[in-house]
Amino acid sequence: MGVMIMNVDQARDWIAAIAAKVEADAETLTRLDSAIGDGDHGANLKRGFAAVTLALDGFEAETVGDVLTKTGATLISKVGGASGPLYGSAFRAMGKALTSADVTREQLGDALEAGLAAIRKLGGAQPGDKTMVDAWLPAAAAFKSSGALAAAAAAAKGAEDTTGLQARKGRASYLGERSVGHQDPGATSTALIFQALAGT
Amino acid sequence: MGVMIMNVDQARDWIAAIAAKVEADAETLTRLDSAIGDGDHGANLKRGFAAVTLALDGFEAETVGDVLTKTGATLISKVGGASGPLYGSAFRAMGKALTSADVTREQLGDALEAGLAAIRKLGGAQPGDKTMVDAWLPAAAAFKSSGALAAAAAAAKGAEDTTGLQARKGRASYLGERSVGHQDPGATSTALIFQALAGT
Amino acid sequence: MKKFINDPGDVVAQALAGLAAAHAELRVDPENQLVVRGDAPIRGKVGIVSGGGSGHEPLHGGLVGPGMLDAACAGEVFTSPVPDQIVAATRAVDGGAGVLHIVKNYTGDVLNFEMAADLAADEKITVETVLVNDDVAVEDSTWTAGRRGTGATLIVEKVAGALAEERAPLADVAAIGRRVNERSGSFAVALTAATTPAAGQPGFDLPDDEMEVGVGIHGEPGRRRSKVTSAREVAALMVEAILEAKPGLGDNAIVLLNGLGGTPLIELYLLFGEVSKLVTVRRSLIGNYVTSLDMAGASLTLCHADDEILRLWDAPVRTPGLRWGS
Amino acid sequence: MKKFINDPGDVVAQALAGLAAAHAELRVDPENQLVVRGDAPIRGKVGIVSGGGSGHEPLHGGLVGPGMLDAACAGEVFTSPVPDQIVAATRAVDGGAGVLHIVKNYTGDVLNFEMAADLAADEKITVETVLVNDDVAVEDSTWTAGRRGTGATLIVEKVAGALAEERAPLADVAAIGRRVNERSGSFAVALTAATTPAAGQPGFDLPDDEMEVGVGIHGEPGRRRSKVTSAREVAALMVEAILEAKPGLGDNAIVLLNGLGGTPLIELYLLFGEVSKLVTVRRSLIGNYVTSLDMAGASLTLCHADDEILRLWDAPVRTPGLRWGS
Ligand SMILES: Nc1ncnc2c1ncn2[C@@H]1O[C@H](COP(=O)(O)OP(=O)(O)O)[C@@H](O)[C@H]1O
Ligand SMILES: Nc1ncnc2c1ncn2[C@@H]1O[C@H](COP(=O)(O)OP(=O)(O)O)[C@@H](O)[C@H]1O
Ligand SMILES: [Mg+2]
Ligand SMILES: [Mg+2]
Ligand SMILES: [Mg+2]
Ligand SMILES: [Mg+2]
Repeated sequence: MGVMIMNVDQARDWIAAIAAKVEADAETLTRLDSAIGDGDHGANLKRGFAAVTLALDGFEAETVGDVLTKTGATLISKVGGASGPLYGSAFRAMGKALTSADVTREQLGDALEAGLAAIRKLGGAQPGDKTMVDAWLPAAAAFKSSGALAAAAAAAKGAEDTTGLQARKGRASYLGERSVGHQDPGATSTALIFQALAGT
Repeated sequence: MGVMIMNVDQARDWIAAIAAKVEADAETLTRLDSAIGDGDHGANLKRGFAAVTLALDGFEAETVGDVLTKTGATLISKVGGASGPLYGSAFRAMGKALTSADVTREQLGDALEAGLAAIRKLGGAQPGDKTMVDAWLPAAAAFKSSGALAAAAAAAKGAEDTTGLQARKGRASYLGERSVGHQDPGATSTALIFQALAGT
Repeated sequence: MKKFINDPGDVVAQALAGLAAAHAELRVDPENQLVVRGDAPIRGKVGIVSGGGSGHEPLHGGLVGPGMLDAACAGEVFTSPVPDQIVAATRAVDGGAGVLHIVKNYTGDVLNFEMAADLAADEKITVETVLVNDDVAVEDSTWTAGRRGTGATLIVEKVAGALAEERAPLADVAAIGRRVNERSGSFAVALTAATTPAAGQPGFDLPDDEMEVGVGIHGEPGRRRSKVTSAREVAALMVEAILEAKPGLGDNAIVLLNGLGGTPLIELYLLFGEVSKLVTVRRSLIGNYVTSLDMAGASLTLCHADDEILRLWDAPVRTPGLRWGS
Repeated sequence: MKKFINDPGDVVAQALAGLAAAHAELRVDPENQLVVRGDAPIRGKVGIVSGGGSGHEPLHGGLVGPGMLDAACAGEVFTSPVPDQIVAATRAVDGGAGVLHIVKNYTGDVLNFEMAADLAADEKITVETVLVNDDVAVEDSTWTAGRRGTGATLIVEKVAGALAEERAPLADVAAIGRRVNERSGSFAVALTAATTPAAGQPGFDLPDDEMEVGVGIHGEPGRRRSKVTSAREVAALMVEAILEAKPGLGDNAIVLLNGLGGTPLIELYLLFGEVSKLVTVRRSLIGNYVTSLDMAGASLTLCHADDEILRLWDAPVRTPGLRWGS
């Protein structure tokens, strides 16, 4: 059994850090979504994580999973759009996987994989389809092999690399070839989630 | 009895000259009307005199009045707006006053006064209300005293002087004080009519 | 200028051709720019004719049909129709009970309808005229052409049309039209200027943070400009302007919250929500009815209704632009 | 950004408050962003629920009423509603005969409605779903999220709503909805981009002489740009795009010539006139119905109707945005 790397308070800190990053970068996310989508990704996540912050305030969590499950359920019921159910399901899946008050790096790594699986199952995206999967997949793998800092770097790189891809899922797919040359907003917000995890 | 100054062919020439001037200056008239009205005065008169040109082509006229009456009736049935009935009635009134094949300067002067009276009766505008009356009135007076060239100059000056006036008739009156500082489009087109008469 | 047109000089006739293709129940004459109820003239029924410049659609051509207009004359964009058209329309709907002309108070409209009424009189058709002048943005004085006819026109047409449908005599139909007009006031605010096909550019320049207050529906600017404010303040401004000019209109009101053409319904409903806090709404109509081409903006019309006006407002109507009841 | 709003963050709820003030016959819940028929649930009648992002008004909230939707869920602007809302609406209209969800094919709408249907199943409510995907501007392949739901949504809602009103069973109501969708195709052209209240500026820049061809209704750009052409050419382009993707839709057609929000009716009628020369029009509807905020532009929807579809299209409907029949 490995070292404990996240307890309930640290889970709360992670979510709070995501909320802060989303708030700070909302305009960037919206701008990216304007270029190849409908220009609401920043507003969607801001609204969602503001609701999560409210929901977690005073919420009694016994396990890391409680925090993440509550986060997921709140995202589902407040965000709407594609990213609401996708991120919501991811956090719910991670929550389900983390049933203790303290979790190890292995457990968190498995949970991140479970989150990815939830996104892929619900959204049906393959790697390379220019979605959040393209940031989450390399990030989860890097986390397992090399930890949170590596995961953050991998997510950022995965997000940047979506620029060259042609979208095959989500609204950006409507643009066909015109989607090439723009970074995917969902992959970009996934990078924020992993940056928050690494504390960067 | 004075000298004959206009016969049927010259009446036709006058109308043709008006049509040409209106065509050339349509954009100016529309621009003036955009500032203090609804931006259609140029289009209105262009449409009207194009129809007049068609109507006079092959039209058998015995008298100067026939030409002017036909002009007026055509303007009434093709222009619409405020200027259609006003100019239409003016030309009809002039036509009624000129019942011979050749007319004298006195007769034409009286006809121009009759045209003015028709405009004033129908539209109810007083001098100084910032309308075509402010060009037509001094022009008709100048024609009587000093002839066509003086009339053209007086009409142009009358039109220019509307710039300082506040409109009390027509659409420009809706702007109240904001109408000051703009030249009246109808007075401007009246100046074209008198320029055409003077052959300038 | 970006518009779905073929030729700036031939917009009205081609739009009427589209109306004809869509509405077989109407007799549309694109060339003479007339729209007539398919079953006109109706024996013993007062015929109702309106018209005006185009660019205000659905007014007037889209309001022809049972319960409203018998005919509409479409002028060029923002230009009143000519007497010939109006006489033709008057003739087409004269069922022996006389014809009512509903005329918006603009010099051009007034003069052309007057001439047409004279010509119709020569043909022994009795014509009465209701002049609509509801726009309180214009002072009603001898120093102006008088108040403009705007949103109340729709209410006058609806109410008079309903009474005519009941075979009321011409004098009564004219009287109710005048009553509606007297009891109505309107005020408009524009966020952008309209672009006519002929001019090809906006009628006035409006900075990115300003609105025209008291604007007209023919592309003419308003009495003043101000900074764009909240919907709440715009609603208050419009209601106050109307009530100051014509006190009491906010009670028992038919409220028309009208879009000028370029403003989406979501904003109109939001604005109506604010208006509804300031007046007593008995009936409401929200949407683009008396428009000014692509102008972004809205007008508010308040009609202080009585029972008779409400009854006639509620009566069935079946036109392309307005339909309810059976 | 010039809009009649109070606060960019609170547009939808406030617009719904306006809808509530205007339409006492509807139960509007601005907070939860729901619009429900006043008499729902109706015992034995299939309930029809739709919804989607706001900014497309009158779709969907303005289409609630007898003969059409039983409830609509309004998401934020251009953002699908959340499962909670959809479940609440489903519950509110379940009269024991099951509930039909009419869902436009966008990832967000599909996922949220799917989750809601699962939750409703937990409550023992039978839900069927009709997915609308009529927009032929998008290739229907595994390489995309599939065709978008646009103008045909209105026809699906009208026709399915009419059949539900006749107390047909859920399977039949779903089947006719799917049939309408299969027999429909749409294509849109934009002259300007929409401005969302949140973004405050147009979703894309479009030069003064260009149009977006194959544009979506959520502010998303189209597949390509071209120079602005004549209405005649735009009509041909739209008709050809639809018929190429789905041959035969131009026969016996219900034609929806829909404004995207900022285009005036005079242009829509003109454009319809051109379309009507290219297809066989059986029924037509012209106006702003499936909009994209203030976007200037138009979409064409062709539905190759059969007798049953025509009969249900003609059936009475009474909603804020669409009403005819008795
Ligand atoms: N099928 C999918 N699978 C995974 N991610 C997806 C899918 N569809 C969309 N996304 C992600 O969602 C992002 C858009 O989210 P958002 O803008 O909030 O929702 P919407 O597209 O409904 O407006 C995209 O940038 C993409 O990363
Ligand atoms: N009552 C009136 N008497 C005289 N001239 C008038 C009157 N009303 C308007 N005019 C003239 O008509 C001109 C406007 O004509 P036009 O633009 O063609 O008509 P409209 O105002 O109906 O659009 C004004 O510039 C003014 O000179
Ligand atoms: Mg988006
Ligand atoms: Mg004018
Ligand atoms: Mg005019
Ligand atoms: Mg969205």
